[in-house]
Amino acid sequence: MIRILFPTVIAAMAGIIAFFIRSNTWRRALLVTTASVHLVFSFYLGAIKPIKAGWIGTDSLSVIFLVTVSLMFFAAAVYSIFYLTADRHHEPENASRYLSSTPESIYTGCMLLLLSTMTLAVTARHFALQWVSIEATTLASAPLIYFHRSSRSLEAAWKYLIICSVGIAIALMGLFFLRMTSPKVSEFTVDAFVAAGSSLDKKWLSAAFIIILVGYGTKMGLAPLHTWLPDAHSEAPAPVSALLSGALLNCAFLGIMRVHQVANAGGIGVMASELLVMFGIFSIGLATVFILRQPDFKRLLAYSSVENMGIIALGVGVGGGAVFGGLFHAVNHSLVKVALFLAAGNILARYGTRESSKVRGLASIMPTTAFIWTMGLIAITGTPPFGTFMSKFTILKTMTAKGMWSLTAFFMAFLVIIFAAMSYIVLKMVFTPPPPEMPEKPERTLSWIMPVILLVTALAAGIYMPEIVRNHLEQASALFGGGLK
Amino acid sequence: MKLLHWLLPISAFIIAPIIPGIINRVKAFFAGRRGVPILQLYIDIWKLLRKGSTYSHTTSFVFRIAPSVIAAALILCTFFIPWGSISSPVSFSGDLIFIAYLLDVARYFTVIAAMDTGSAFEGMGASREVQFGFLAEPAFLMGILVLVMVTKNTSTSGIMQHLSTSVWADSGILLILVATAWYFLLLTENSRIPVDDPNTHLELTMIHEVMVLDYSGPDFAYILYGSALKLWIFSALIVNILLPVAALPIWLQPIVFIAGTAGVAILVGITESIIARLRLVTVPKIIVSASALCFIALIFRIIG
Amino acid sequence: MELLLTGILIVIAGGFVSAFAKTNRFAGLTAVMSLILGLGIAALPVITMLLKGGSYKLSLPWSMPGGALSFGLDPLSALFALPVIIISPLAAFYGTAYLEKEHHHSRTSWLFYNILVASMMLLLVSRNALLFLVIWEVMAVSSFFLVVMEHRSGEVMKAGWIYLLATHAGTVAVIFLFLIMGKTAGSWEFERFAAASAGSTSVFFLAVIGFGAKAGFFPMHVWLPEAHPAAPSHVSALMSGVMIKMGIYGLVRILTFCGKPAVFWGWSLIVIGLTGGILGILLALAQKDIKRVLAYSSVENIGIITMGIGAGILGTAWNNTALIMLGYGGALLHVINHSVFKSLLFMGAGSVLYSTDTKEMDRLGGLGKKMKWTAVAFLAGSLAISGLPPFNGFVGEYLLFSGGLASLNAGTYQSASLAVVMFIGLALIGGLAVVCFTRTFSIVFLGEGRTDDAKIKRRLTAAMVWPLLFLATLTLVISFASPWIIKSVFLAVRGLSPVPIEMNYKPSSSSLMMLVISGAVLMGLAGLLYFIRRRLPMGDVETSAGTWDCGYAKPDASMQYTSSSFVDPVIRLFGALADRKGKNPQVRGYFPASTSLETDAGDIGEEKLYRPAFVWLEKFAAPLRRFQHGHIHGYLIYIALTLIILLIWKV
Amino acid sequence: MNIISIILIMSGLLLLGSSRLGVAIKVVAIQGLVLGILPIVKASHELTAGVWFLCISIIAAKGIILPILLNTNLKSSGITREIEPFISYGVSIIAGIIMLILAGWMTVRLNLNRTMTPPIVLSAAFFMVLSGLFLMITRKKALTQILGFLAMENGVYAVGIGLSLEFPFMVELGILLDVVVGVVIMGHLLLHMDKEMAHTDTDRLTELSDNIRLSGEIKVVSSNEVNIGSDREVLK
Repeated sequence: MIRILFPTVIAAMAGIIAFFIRSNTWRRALLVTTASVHLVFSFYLGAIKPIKAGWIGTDSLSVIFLVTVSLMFFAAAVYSIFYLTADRHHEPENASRYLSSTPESIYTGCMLLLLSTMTLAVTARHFALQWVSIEATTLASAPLIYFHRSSRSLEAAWKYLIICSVGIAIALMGLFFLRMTSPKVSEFTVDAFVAAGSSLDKKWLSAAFIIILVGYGTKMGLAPLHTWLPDAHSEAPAPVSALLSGALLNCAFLGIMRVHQVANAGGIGVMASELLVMFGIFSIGLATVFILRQPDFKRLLAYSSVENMGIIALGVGVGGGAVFGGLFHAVNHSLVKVALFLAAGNILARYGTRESSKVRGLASIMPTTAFIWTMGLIAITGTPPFGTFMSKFTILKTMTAKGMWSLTAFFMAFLVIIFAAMSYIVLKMVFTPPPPEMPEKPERTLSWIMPVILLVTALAAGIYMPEIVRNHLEQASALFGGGLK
Repeated sequence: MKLLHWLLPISAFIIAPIIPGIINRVKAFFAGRRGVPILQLYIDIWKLLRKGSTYSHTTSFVFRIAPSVIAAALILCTFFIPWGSISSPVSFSGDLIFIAYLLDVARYFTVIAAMDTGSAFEGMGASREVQFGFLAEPAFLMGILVLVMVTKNTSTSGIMQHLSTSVWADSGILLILVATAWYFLLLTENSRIPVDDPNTHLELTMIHEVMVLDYSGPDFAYILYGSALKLWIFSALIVNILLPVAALPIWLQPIVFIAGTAGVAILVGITESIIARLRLVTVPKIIVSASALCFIALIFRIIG
Repeated sequence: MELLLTGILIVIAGGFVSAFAKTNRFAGLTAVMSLILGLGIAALPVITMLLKGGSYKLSLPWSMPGGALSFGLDPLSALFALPVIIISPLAAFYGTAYLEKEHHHSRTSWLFYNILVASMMLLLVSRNALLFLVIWEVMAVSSFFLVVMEHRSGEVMKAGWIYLLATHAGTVAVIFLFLIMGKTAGSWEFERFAAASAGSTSVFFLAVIGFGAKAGFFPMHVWLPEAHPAAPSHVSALMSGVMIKMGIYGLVRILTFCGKPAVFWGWSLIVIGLTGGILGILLALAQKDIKRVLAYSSVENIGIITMGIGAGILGTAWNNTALIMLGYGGALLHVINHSVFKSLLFMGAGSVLYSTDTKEMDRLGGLGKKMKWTAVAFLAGSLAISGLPPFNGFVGEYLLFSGGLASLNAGTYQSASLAVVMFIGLALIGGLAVVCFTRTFSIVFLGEGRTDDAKIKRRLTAAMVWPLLFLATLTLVISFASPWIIKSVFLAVRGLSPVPIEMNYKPSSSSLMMLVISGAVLMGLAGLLYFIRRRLPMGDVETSAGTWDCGYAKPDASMQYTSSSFVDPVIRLFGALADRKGKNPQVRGYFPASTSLETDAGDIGEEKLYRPAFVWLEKFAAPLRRFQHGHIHGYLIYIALTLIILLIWKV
Repeated sequence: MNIISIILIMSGLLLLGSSRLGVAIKVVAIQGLVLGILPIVKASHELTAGVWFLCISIIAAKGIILPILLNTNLKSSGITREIEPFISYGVSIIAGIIMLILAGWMTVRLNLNRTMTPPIVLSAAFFMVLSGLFLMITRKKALTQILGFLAMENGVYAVGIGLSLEFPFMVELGILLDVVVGVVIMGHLLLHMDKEMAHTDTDRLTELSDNIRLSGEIKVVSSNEVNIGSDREVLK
């Protein structure tokens, strides 16, 4: 119990302390230290046997997401040091519009609180507790989105807050419905409800599932509920966008997965899976439309997140081996997307624009970032040997094995179009002659080290899968009756 | 017997330069002139061989080796040509294709040598030459295919040996079509009227002649000799197809064969005398129609 | 097998070492050395396999779901490995000199180069679908990075994009293909595929699309003319010479799983090959950029190879052993041949680019006198690619022609039609190739420089000449060794036929021997004639003068025929297929002002197929973008509507 | 119980019909107070300390703190009226009645025979959720959207009570805390909005959208390069 609560508490405490620290140096040290402690502890929790302690606990599913969250946070934290101290003298005149900022204490504090709430969200086994923490993540991240204090980021934060709050309020209603499925079960926890199984009221359960799916789906970014996502991701500072995309969306998805677990146990698994598949393919399709000729590269990444959330939902919805693929894809997507968002931060800091048409000659101006950016593109579109390919392929494999040929064809067609559109934009940024007035300036190690580590991890994920990872994924998918075996 | 086979190309080397002479005599006859001696080409070659040569500053090694290569390719071709049922010294399956490609080698070198001079006129000739060349290629190869199908044999000698009277009775019309088409090719490839005019001195209208404008001395001799051999090769092929040489007794065959070749030369002379040179843009039509003839023959053969 | 893998590991290791090397020179040296060493080691099992036949297997566990590190070597793989082993070190050697021009990050390029080489080798020996896919894309990605290496020059981006897109689209088809096969076979091992996917038409056509995109089948060829000119020349040599053959390899490898093929598969390939061959060479004619010419000519040669494979398939379907042997054999031999002369030509073009800084033929001329050995090698390459004896290009085409003749024996309408199609097709392609390469060679190397661009700006080093001469010799060596090489080729072909074929397929070998002798005689005769000509009484008396200009008063180098004017008559014949766009300048009056004409050749596939598709997609997507209109109220409506609709529908 | 439900429904209709923001805040405050009383009324037979504490927290948070906070926002922004909503007040009230019917239908459809609470509470709760959502969709001022959110949140809370569910005390507090913090942040953002843009009209927050017209259709630049117009134009 203590062991599981520890990361949440330490992050929360550090977050509160951060509000009161004056010194920038100490605050940054606190951020990174907390992140590393959290990371170490998450790995520890991943390595030991699952602990179940009533309201909170770990199982393979939460461990996967916990480690992902922690790793992503660590990357974002280290990168933040660069981002907060980035030299912004060379920016064009409109830079102030994007890069003036709120006090750093609020940034650090909110980041740590976000970590705390996300940790709670993935370790919670009590539905209401999970709801509380997911809602809290929204609250902790909204000030972060407004970090740059521009009218655009204000708009983004407003939309984010309102839409997600509405979504989560709806989810709360869904939780009430879920509770109604079986008033006799004393504890409102995943374990108790899964155990109750077939005694759950099917009608209430399906209503509950749908409402929660729409509610948490809003937060997760499933189309057509994703509308806040491109705005928030594009306006937030790079490390925050990275966290939103790489960690927060996963947390929301975990919320859905927990209910899906209950839905499976309660005998409406087929309907639930169908809905997930529907949302999944719709998200992929709609994201395709917006990725096509997207002028803003951070929005591009955001829509790609919508697409990938769709893929994950699709994977879990398809069931069987695809659950394995979907969960694996969640991890891979986080790795790559965070790297990409951080690289986007580098580009933004250097060029002072988010319009990809104004970014030229990246390969000459900032070779390392250009490399990350291109490799990230290749990875995010699911090209072997990156892990994203393995996960997508596993999903595809199951889809074809189940004979969903037309769905597979649509899926692949969308992927190709997305690839075409994304690569056009990215390559045009990277492999073009640089603007003549751009001075050469070495890149700081802090700006690229984390993305590179993440990408290497993503690459390794496609080549080698350690036994422990495989076991966790296998056990997690077994919760949904899936898995490769 | 072996020796006999080797005699064929050697006789061809000797006889070949007469053919242009015959053509010229026929043309002179039709024009009412006395004309140059029938052995004029021998005299020319002999004279040229004893001369030095002049090269343009522009030219490179290509220009110097080209005549030898051209002559070598054409000489090699004669090794594959049988005289009726007297088979050629060398023969293997698909050697007609090899002949086609040897002709291409000759053309290739003629063209690049012309381009080597950097002259606009020679460039023009080269451009036309390659154009007509690629048009002629399908006609030639389709003709080969017809012959192969008709005789069920794949080597030149085999084909010509099997052109018996029964084959003639069976598919004579196809053979005539092929021979006609190849006659067109002969006119094209050897730059005769109506495609080209070997006698004109207006560079703009020439094709083959303009390409060799810059050659002199022994090089030019090689080229002239090569041209004569080329004419011989085409005539020989046509004679082999058109006349039932293989059906005759063996001693008669060389005589009939040579007579036939002379006949083709006379035919060319007559053609040149009675037909005007065509406009350049209509030339491709002639060559394409040669292809069409072969194609018709093929279709007949496959369906009928 | 272990030896082979060791060799590949050495190549990869060499790549990493050179990526972290201190200087470009050291990096290049390391890369070349590792390639020579690694591929040298790998060559041992490959050559043994080619001589003796048989098959090796090696299977290691792999933690990826569904995957296993299964490797295997058979004559088919070994045959395709041959070009990799020969061309890669040569191109790398050439590249070390070529890259000294300007690049500051040529060091990392060696990493990608070595990975590309290693991935090609690995691809040939991988026997697991997942492994194959991974390596397939490693190959695509590493070559992509090589294509975009010269990114400061501006043109590269489009090339890189088209290449990446084409290869990705192809991969998707390949993935689909493996999904189908994996589903039926219940395994991802190649050896299990064989039984499972017999006669599956969808498998076959997915293979054609997927692997065809890499190989450059029409109309998936559009990436070739973009990527090859953009890449550094040694990379184009490797890509065009070797990498696109991996597409062919994939296709024939899939064919081995397909059992007895249907007749219309063969005909489809024949049609694809014919279209690719003719359009490829026509489009090559329309180009002015020398590397684009070569790229389109690759499309043409792939077309020829495809026709051969199609003939082989028909042979299998008709149980015509000779046709199988000659069709497949011609195709596979042409694979090797093409890799030799195409990489030679690309390197030659690279030398031209290196020393003059331009690829545009119309600006060049007369280089033969300044870079003699390059010109000689290029001439050999262009003779070979035109399929002229005694060079190796002819041998492959001759086998295909013989295949056509062999199919006549069957005596059916279809087999006769095959012969007709092959003959007409090959004749047209061969004829046009002669047009194309007389033009390319003579415009660049002969005559006089048309503009100042034709001046030598940088001197070639020996490292840029020797590989060319080596390859030029190789074109002849392959040709003369063909009676023996063909045995190894037939060894590989046997693996392609579902029914066993007796080993000693004699007829073609003996014809090849005659062919080889004739070729030798041709060369000897030419030499002899030249010798005689020099020994003539006045044979060595030379005078020098200007070119005879028909009495023209002021001849000028710019009056020479240009590449465009040379091919103009031919292009006009095929107006609609190889369209040239350009503004015709107005010339008026007796003394017109100076004017200029610019033409540009489009690509029929790109203009008529892909661009409309993209425009359509864009038009389709544009109204859908209204979905994200920016009004928060609307967004809330989406949520409410979704909720209500789902509740009504499902509860 | 029924009285409370009717008060809730009336408050909802009032919200829909009022154009004055001050009044709307008061109405929401009343809702909060009523919600605070609801658990006491429902659980009148076993009133533990926890229930009392919860009630007091709810009344304090939703009935007192948040309204005061919103009033402050109202004063500092100086905007007192919602002008020109997307749907006029009269129509809004008609829509409200339709939503009421819908809420009733939903309650009936859920077929609640095992709860002890009268169904009208649930209907009222559903109605509040729907009307809150309706407010957020049809009103332009940021403050009204916050009010709408609060009303909806209240409604969701009421659904819980209507279904006679109890979450553990800590969780209930957590939920409450989330709402309070959420509204505080929203209010904060509203102030910034007023300061930065001098308006609080959420319908004018459309700078972020993807509905762009790319200038000049599709320009074919060189051979196949399709130009992505850098000059984009936002469609209003």
